[in-house]
Amino acid sequence: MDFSVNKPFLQFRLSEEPVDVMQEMQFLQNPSCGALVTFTGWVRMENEGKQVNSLQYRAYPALAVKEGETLLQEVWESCHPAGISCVHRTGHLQVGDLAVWIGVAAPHRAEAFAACQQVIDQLKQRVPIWKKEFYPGLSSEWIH
Amino acid sequence: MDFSVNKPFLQFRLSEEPVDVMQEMQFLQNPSCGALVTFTGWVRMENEGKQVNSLQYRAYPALAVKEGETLLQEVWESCHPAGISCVHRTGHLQVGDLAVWIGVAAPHRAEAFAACQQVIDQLKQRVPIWKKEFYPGLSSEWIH
Amino acid sequence: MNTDTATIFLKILYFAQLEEERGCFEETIEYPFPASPLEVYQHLREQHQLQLSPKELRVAINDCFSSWETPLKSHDTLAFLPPVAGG
Amino acid sequence: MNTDTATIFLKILYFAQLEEERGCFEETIEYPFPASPLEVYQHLREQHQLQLSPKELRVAINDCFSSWETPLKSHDTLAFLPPVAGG
Repeated sequence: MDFSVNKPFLQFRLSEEPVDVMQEMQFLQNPSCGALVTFTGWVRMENEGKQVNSLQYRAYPALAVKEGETLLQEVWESCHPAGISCVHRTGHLQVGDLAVWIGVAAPHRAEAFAACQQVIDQLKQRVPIWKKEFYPGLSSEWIH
Repeated sequence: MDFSVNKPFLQFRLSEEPVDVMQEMQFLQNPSCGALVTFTGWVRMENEGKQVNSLQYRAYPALAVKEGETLLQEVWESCHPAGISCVHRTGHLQVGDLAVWIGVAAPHRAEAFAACQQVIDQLKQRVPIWKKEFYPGLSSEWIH
Repeated sequence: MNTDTATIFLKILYFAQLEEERGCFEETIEYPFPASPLEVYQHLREQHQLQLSPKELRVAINDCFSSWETPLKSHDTLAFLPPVAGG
Repeated sequence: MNTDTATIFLKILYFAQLEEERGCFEETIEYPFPASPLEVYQHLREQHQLQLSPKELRVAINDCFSSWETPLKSHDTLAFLPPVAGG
């Protein structure tokens, strides 16, 4: 019954298809856990003052998954939640679409909040995924 | 297009029925928002070392909703997210059931994480909802 | 109840542990005027052997958090609130 | 390519801005041995007018982050990675 000795559930995926949030949450269901914290990244209608019509995510799949898994392992070692699941979309997305979903389940909420923030902060810095924004009436741009 | 001048979406509810998470998320959809942070409270199989079979939530509905709405307004004034939705279950719940769901949508993630944590921290301290735990082979107890 | 003094009618709400100890969720009582929530609770506590002390409770009048010293009017709804445990 | 020197075959992967500038995602090139990622990138940058400098990129060999100075072997897969922007 002591969750901490169990192997954590750690899953990092890329998806060309829309993400099924209910299914993602079910991966993390755990009777030892009282807390689930999730981060959903949506495509916004504007970025840095420019209107955005749509955007494209491009990944280096082999390295993105490997680096994502390393990142989840590191966050687990830092916070010891029971499970972390992260799925990142690839392909062409419209405003309002889900771009990334991160869920962290833990016995108590403090470690779930901390781990979820660490995953999204680190993901944006380390995982080889690139974003191209499409603007009305302007050339599209790869965002750095 | 400037979200901050728009009226925020703030919703606090009690529910005798299971919570439809997809519907809750849809309340918060907003093309100005790049971030949705959610907290889900699940019924755990144990609490303070005792095995829990099930639990019952009892609310003072008129005051719980009023205090919940005040709390969301205060958190909005602190963090200025675009929307906050919170729904708390009442009635008899089993291990694994969703007890509370909080979602915060915001243009950027920092304010969404901060607001979501403030809502759950404050809710536990202020909102008149009580929890009775049922244990195998022991008397049930109201938790303080 | 002494009918020589003015009295007020109060609806009392009990929650959680208090509801179980009192054996009901809601009752209406007649009480001498003037009265404060603290006096009413101490009376009810003695009458029904309620365990929690006023220091452990919050009080609400007509669905608003109130102080223990607020003067009560007839037909007020008075609620005694054990420490909360939502979430 | 000078056939007097030993050469290696390298698969090159381009991502995002680099892919657009190069006009392809993947190509296989023959290159004099010995070679480092830095030498190869500087050669490709000049040949294809790639905008990003090595300082702005990370490099991966065979799907692992690597240093710019790692000696390359024949049939290595060499990837040049612009600053990332996921999430």
